Amino acid sequence: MKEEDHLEEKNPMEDLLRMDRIPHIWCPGCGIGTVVTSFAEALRKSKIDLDKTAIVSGIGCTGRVAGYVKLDSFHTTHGRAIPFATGLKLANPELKVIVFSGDGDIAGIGGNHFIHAARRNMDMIVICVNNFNYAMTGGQVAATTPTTANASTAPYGNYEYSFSLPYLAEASGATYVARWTALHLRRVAKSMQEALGKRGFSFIEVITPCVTLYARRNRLGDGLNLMKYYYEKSEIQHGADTRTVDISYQGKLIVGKFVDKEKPTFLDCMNEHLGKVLGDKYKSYGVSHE
Amino acid sequence: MKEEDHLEEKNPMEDLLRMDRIPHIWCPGCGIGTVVTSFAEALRKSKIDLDKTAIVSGIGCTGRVAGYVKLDSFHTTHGRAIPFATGLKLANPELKVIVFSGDGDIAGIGGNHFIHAARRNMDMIVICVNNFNYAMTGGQVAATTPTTANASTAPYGNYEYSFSLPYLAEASGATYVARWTALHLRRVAKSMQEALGKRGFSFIEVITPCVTLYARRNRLGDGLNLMKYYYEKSEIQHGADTRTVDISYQGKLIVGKFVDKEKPTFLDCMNEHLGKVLGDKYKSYGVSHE
Amino acid sequence: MVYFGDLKEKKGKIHIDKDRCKGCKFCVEYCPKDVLEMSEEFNVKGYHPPFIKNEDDCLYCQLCETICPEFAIFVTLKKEEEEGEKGESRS
Amino acid sequence: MVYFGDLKEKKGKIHIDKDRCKGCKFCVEYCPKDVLEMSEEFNVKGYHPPFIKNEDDCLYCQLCETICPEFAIFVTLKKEEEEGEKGESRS
Amino acid sequence: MKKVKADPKGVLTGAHYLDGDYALAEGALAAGCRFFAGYPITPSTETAERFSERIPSVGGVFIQMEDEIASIAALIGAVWGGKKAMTVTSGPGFSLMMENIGLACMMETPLVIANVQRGGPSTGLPTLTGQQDMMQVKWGSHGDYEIIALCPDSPQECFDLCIDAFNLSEIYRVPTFIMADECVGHMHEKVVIPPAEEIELVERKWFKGPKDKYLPYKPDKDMIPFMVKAGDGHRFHTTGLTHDERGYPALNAEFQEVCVRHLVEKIRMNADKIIKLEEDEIDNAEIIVISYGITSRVTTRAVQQARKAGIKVGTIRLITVWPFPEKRIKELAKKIKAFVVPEINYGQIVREVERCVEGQAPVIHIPHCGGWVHDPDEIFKAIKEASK
Amino acid sequence: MKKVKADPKGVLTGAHYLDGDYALAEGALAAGCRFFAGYPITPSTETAERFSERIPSVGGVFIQMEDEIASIAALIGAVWGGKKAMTVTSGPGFSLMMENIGLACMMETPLVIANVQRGGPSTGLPTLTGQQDMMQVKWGSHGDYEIIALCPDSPQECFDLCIDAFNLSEIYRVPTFIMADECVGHMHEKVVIPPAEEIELVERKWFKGPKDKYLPYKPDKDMIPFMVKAGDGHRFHTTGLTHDERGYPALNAEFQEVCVRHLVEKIRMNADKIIKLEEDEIDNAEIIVISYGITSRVTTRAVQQARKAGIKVGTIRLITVWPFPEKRIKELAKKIKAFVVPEINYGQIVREVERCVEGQAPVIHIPHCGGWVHDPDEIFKAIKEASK
Amino acid sequence: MSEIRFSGFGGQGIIRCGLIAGKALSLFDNKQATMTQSFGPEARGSACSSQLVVSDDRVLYPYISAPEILISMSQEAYEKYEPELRDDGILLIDKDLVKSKPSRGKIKTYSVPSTRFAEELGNRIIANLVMLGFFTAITRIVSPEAMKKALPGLVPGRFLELNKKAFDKGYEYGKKILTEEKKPKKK
Amino acid sequence: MSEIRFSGFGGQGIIRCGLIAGKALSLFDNKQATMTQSFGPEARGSACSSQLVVSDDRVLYPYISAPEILISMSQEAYEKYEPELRDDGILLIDKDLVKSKPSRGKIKTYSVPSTRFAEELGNRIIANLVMLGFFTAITRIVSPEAMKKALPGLVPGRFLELNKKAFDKGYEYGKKILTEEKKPKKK
Ligand SMILES: Cc1ncc(C[n+]2csc(CCOP(=O)(O)OP(=O)(O)O)c2C)c(N)n1
Ligand SMILES: Cc1ncc(C[n+]2csc(CCOP(=O)(O)OP(=O)(O)O)c2C)c(N)n1
Ligand code: SF4
Ligand code: SF4
Ligand code: SF4
Ligand code: SF4
Ligand code: SF4
Ligand code: SF4
Ligand SMILES: [Mg+2]
Ligand SMILES: [Mg+2]
Repeated sequence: MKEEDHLEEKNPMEDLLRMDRIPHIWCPGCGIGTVVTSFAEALRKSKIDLDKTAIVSGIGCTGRVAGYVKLDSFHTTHGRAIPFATGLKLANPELKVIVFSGDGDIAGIGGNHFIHAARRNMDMIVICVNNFNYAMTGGQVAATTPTTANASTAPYGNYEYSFSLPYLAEASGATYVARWTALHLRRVAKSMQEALGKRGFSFIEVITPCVTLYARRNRLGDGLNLMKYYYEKSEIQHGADTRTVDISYQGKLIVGKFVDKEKPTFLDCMNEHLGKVLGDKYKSYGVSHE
Repeated sequence: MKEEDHLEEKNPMEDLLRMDRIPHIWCPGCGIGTVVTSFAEALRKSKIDLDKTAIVSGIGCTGRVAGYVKLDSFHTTHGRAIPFATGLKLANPELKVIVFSGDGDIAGIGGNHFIHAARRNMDMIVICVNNFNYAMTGGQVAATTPTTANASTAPYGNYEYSFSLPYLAEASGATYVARWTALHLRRVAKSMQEALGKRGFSFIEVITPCVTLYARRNRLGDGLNLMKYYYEKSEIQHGADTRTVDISYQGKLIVGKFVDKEKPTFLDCMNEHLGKVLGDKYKSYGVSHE
Repeated sequence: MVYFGDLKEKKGKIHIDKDRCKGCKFCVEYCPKDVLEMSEEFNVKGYHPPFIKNEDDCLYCQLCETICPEFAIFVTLKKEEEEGEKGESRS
Repeated sequence: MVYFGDLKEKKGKIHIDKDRCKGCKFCVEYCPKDVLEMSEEFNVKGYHPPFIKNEDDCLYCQLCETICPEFAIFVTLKKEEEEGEKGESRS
Repeated sequence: MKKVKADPKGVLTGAHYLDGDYALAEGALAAGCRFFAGYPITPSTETAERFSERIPSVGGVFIQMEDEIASIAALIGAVWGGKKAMTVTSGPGFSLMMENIGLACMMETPLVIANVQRGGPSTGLPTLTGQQDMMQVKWGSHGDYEIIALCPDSPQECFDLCIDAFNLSEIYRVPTFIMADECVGHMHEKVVIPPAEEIELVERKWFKGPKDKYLPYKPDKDMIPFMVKAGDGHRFHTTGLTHDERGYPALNAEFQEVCVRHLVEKIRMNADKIIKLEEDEIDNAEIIVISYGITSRVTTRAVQQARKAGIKVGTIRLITVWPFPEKRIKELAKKIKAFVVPEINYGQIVREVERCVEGQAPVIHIPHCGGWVHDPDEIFKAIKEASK
Repeated sequence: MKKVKADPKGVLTGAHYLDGDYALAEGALAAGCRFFAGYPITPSTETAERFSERIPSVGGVFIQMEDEIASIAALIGAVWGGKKAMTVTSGPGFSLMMENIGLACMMETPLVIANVQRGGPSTGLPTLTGQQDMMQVKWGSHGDYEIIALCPDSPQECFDLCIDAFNLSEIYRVPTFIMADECVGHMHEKVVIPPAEEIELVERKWFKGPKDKYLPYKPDKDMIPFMVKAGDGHRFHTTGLTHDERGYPALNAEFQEVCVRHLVEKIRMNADKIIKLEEDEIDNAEIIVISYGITSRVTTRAVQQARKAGIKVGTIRLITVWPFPEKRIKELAKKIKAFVVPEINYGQIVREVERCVEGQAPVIHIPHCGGWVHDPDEIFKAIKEASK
Repeated sequence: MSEIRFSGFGGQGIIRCGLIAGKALSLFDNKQATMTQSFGPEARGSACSSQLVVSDDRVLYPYISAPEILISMSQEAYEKYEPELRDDGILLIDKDLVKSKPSRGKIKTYSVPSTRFAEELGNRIIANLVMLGFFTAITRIVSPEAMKKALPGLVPGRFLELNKKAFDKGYEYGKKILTEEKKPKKK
Repeated sequence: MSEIRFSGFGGQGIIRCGLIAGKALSLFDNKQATMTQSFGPEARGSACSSQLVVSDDRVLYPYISAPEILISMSQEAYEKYEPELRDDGILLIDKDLVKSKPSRGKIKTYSVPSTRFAEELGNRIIANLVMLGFFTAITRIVSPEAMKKALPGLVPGRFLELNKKAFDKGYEYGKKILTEEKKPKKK
């Protein structure tokens, strides 16, 4: 309490984060916290009503994000953040719903929900922190681990092909798709802000250092090294064809905003279609009648 | 028994089908049986060792296929044919493994396994009978139901977007992707034969009439009408960009072989990679050493 | 009961297991030579199976065999000609 | 314990909560004006937090605030200037 | 507990000829359920079909999800979004829901799940009846928890218990299950739906205090914490991890004791209030037949026979199966010559009976493999045997 | 039952300092397991990690699947492909596996699943111990079935029981479970791995008859049908539906009775052969403490204390928890003053004890919420209380 | 208590027969009627049936074992279900689609050209309604008024009148047969 | 029976200390040693510890409650765990990283500049081995031979010699301290 007296102004994060839970659990040098600050910046700049904004996470290091962000926040089960968010959004359409979770959570166990929510153009923003491994459980290989990279369950190096998440997202129907590295601070925030200002299924992949596991096992140095490394390997190609943006172990990282289009959301479609078929009998759902 | 005496030669299907289980459960006019005959033709023509060929189905009308084909055959759980087949193939790499199942099974509940098996380029052939609905359970809406088409859980017409399965398959990593209608008898068989002659993850979608549910509910006539209808709506575009082949309710059906490329399979990658890293200590798996 | 066409010596033979038939008409409709026709008679299941109207025209293309969803028709060939891509016009 | 730089009247002020710091050096490394530097001192957690080397150079771009994964630095501005896209050069 | 009248919009007042599945959908709509997420599976799909048909005119959402896991996850989300929500399934889908049923318990989320049971295990007998998931509903998810499970014996009761289920789930903030069976789910009978004003509903236990004072897991006097919905400015947190009353993760044995004991005790300590039994001629019974669901109807026929034969038989129909009526069974065990327990499985609820009877009287199980109901004669014979 | 010696390739003979998870992997390799499909989850992941490290030099496949459902499905496939196969998981993953555990039961597929239990429900206490899935392993999938479940109390026993589990699964063609707990899974102790020739394995019950005469579900004299693998020319069929001995769907009550009763009886009727208990000073015990897993070690300390205090305490350690040793408990119930049952849950296996004791003696449960083990004093106090 | 089975093949509206009769009895004739049907793949494309158990009190056993009334609209269904009909039961068949064997015991057989009548009325699809009318007349287990009241909601609104017509056709035909049956006695 | 806790912060090789000592005791010194550690997010980046319960017989209670030996390689760990140390326990600390309070009861405190020694040997990372050597010398609970035999497999092969050197360094330092401790008595 006394320390607070010294502060002439309060940390602007205080409105956005649960300061009573800081320090967070993330390792020194982990990039997840940085993605969260970008998110906080996006929230602030977008000027959306934070009381009407909800965040849903699955399980994982990244999955802990929901616990630190001072919104209505849900820490669900591994892989199920998206269907949880679907229910949340449909039950209360006035909410802005953000799913913030890890690559394993969203594209590993949760892959089916990911593609189906994208297909439905469910109105939500999915922020996926891709640290190329299952960090929370100790650095196992993931569907995003670049081929040849080391992981605890790929002790001789990964020999599986990895997903290109932007490609998968677009093929499934996402209307906004972007990829950045965590160090693209402002661009990450800007993408998030754009997505917050849009309706439909938005997907933002943020390549982020996992210093304790991925970096250590692959001898990629500390968090700072890896932050820098990803950044330096990146090349901005806005509007790049998502078929061309796959990631190889030490290769170039194509980043940028790849897709940004308009398409009616699930609820738009439902209301429009039922309105057309049922006529006046049907009252648009989620549009305030009261 | 007596009837058999009248036959001078036996039904060539007898080697390939479990005739003791015929009549099958499919409705009069259902196209699944026709896809099976095309498959039988492909099996016959490909001259592969049928004792080393296994078929795996999930649950659904199409899921019953495994029960009628006289191969080592597995009728698993809904959506899990692909991971089951993965285990089967990896345990006994000399097997040719075919997954034969419905659209709901493969792209609905089983979607995650589908994209991950494609990602791994798991050596198997996935034949998906797309009848645009969940038939076995009574004609519910599916992830493949064209927008506006009717289904028992979309009683006023479907207002969701539907997957374009070839696009999804390619984006996930499939090395062979084709689509036909059931009436493209020989082309279906030929695609299957091509896939049987290939290694890697092959995906063949066959648009097939469900006469009892989809056709009836959408007033599309009987099985014959629908067979014809799909066929007539189809347009062969070999090598078409899979991004352009989505299906709309009464629209054109783009069919053809869209993707056909070579890429090491999961086991190829494993053997090559471990061989490289571990050197002589490592003995290639699934390659006969005995 | 198995039904099959008349047995004049031909390049092959069409076999119809009429009790297997569920009367979908696929074979009749898609036979390129109009060899088959639906009969008036009912089979044990209560469906009208096809009968062979004019086997003389038959190409033994086996399309009827491949299209029949009930495995109720098959065509046997005198010589081993199954390899060709007959009936491709239809497919 | 909260640490902050010297309080000369400036466009803004950098606040460092040094006990929150986990010593990742992100802020030091990416400050465009080299305002920050890691100190030798340990914080309660046993990490070296940064200190403000020369606030005079500070642009108040808030990059340090956005990059800090521990929410340990923040910058307050005299005028409401948060709207701009400062520090974009880095992103 | 605040009681309110049903919203007439959802209530199809009148006499109808419905099967159990349809009646479940009507019950849900009458109970104010406005969100349904599901995945087709025989023999429960008709509930989803009817809901999808009716909801556009009532106002709400039906969504067919990509699988059962997504369905239950969406349900939990929807409840935290402020709606009453339901799903239906059968064995295979029920098994898939297990993990997220645990989440619903941990987050103390009121919702209703109906399992229209078919023959198992695995795909089993998809279209035929069974009562084989009765232990699963209590034990199928990992960890310690308690739930409420009700068993309807008719389409009418599918309607009635669906309303009860919603009410109980709201009172105790607990997932509540309707363990129907294919026979009841697929039989058509007369179902009378009362006028809305005769349907009493329990309103969600809304938190009315200041926005920043909300503690999602602080038990109220009645043990049950208050609820809010997302979007109301409370900025609350909830997690499937062991948590404190703020809903923050608290990962040690101390908080585990508080958090999980609460989940268990809020049901165990209120068991008497929750449990609903239908007892018949218990008072001077020598034999008591305990049954539930469709089996209790078949039992009644056997019992009529037995009574005609002069045997003093009482019956207990378990409307609530979980929490199990331990106290009542223990009480009766002392007075009774034998218990007879027919159920369509190889011995599930009978184990609870055995446990509670504590050897005071023989417990005779009449198993049935599933796919059909018991032959009343078989039950009659067992009663006769027991009465000797 | 054909017994063979272990293949030396997989056996890391010698003394090692291993945790329970690693020991499980070594047990599997020694038992001839050559296929592992899994998905990471604390506190079981180390088993997968070790298997992935060891298998390339042994010959076999490790694959990390996209989730636990895929893992268990792949396992079943791999077994039908001819391999011995295993997976490990913990609560949340275990819940997800439930549907396909039913498939494994229905297809009578021998395989081994280890659940290294952590605190639940839901995500609960991911890194801390629990014994809360003990009923789930028996009841977690829909429908009637029986399984075998073993509980190791040390890394050494993780190794030993893993071999037993593979053997039992092959003998009875049934999924067999190792219900470890985080404490045992994560503790390092000395593990002695014997030479391969001292490890006795049960060979799969291979069918040797003519190719077209194979009936996958025709029980042999010992009730257990023969197995084949895909690729050997039998062209067999198997399904999760109720089936006849050919493995063809047979969807009616008659076949359900044959098919499912068989699944249940092959275990129930062989229970005496399957069950392994460790009994200590039972003969003139007044109090018997029943426990399993890590709790039995803590119990031993309490029992030592009690014996010092002059109380006649015997112990039963349940090495096999399922099938539950009904007969033995019933037998002892008559002679004993009281049973004490400590377990790290709010009452699971104690219910079985209660059921079997049939009121012949009080059964005192010592619950523990999870996240830690019992304080031996607590157990001692309960023993003292019981002995009064 | 009565047990009734409607049978035929898929697409003939056999389930609907059970539904209409069950609804009529339950809602308008003060009876308790439980209707069940066979589901599943087995039910596809082959014999199809719906069963009614009718009682003044609550129906306890939901399935039928020995119906006293069997309605068969296809040969296959007839072959399959005839054996279970009670010795003193009533058999109603479609004259053109079912060839019945000489009846056993005291079974009374009545036939109606329901499909032909339906075709005459313009649509085969309403053969089931002709049969229901016939059934109502012959068995007198349910009142014709109740049956007609039961139709709305169970037949498409635009076909309601046609369905009623079909019902009447069958009903009248049944009445006639009954009268004729009595006539011979006079002789 | 003894209870031992190694503590420090993540990355110092604290778990490895437990593993090496446990292995040495269990495999080469004929003791039974059960090693446990804290897992979980809580263990990240802050105090980290591994525990050993050592006994001639089977270890029954796997956790420690009142260790007689506490090794602390960070201030935070020291602050956290010191209170649980037995009144007659032994405390081993890194001289440079931990500032200990005046010791309570009969606790004996020994300190070693393990990190400094390790740096002198060329790598901070082996400070834990220095500490282990020191621990071995001071506590005499495990033999130095056993400890060295335990190293292979637990430290990277190419660093084996370096690790041994670090161990020796700590061990010698401990020996010296003990001798010195005796010396004053002579005075
Ligand atoms: C059903 C289930 N399976 C497995 C786990 C264990 N688990 C927790 S987090 C995690 C992986 C997280 O990886 P990712 O989503 O990439 O997040 P990260 O930790 O890398 O940020 C896993 C497998 C779980 N909690 N639930
Ligand atoms: C876990 C689970 N959920 C639901 C079902 C019910 N079910 C059986 S088949 C099926 C749909 C089949 O649809 P599709 O795969 O398209 O096959 P089709 O019948 O159309 O050929 C469903 C939902 C099931 N068996 N298991
Ligand atoms: S383990 Fe990796 S992802 Fe997780 S907090 Fe540490 S650095 Fe970040
Ligand atoms: S329901 Fe449809 S898909 Fe299924 S068998 Fe009948 S026609 Fe074919
Ligand atoms: S073989 Fe060809 S031509 Fe002959 S009947 Fe069949 S389809 Fe017609
Ligand atoms: S295709 Fe087969 S089922 Fe169809 S009409 Fe011809 S013979 Fe009959
Ligand atoms: S505000 Fe900008 S210039 Fe100033 S210290 Fe921070 S990063 Fe450096
Ligand atoms: S970025 Fe934050 S945590 Fe990192 S050194 Fe700077 S103040 Fe410390
Ligand atoms: Mg990750
Ligand atoms: Mg389908």
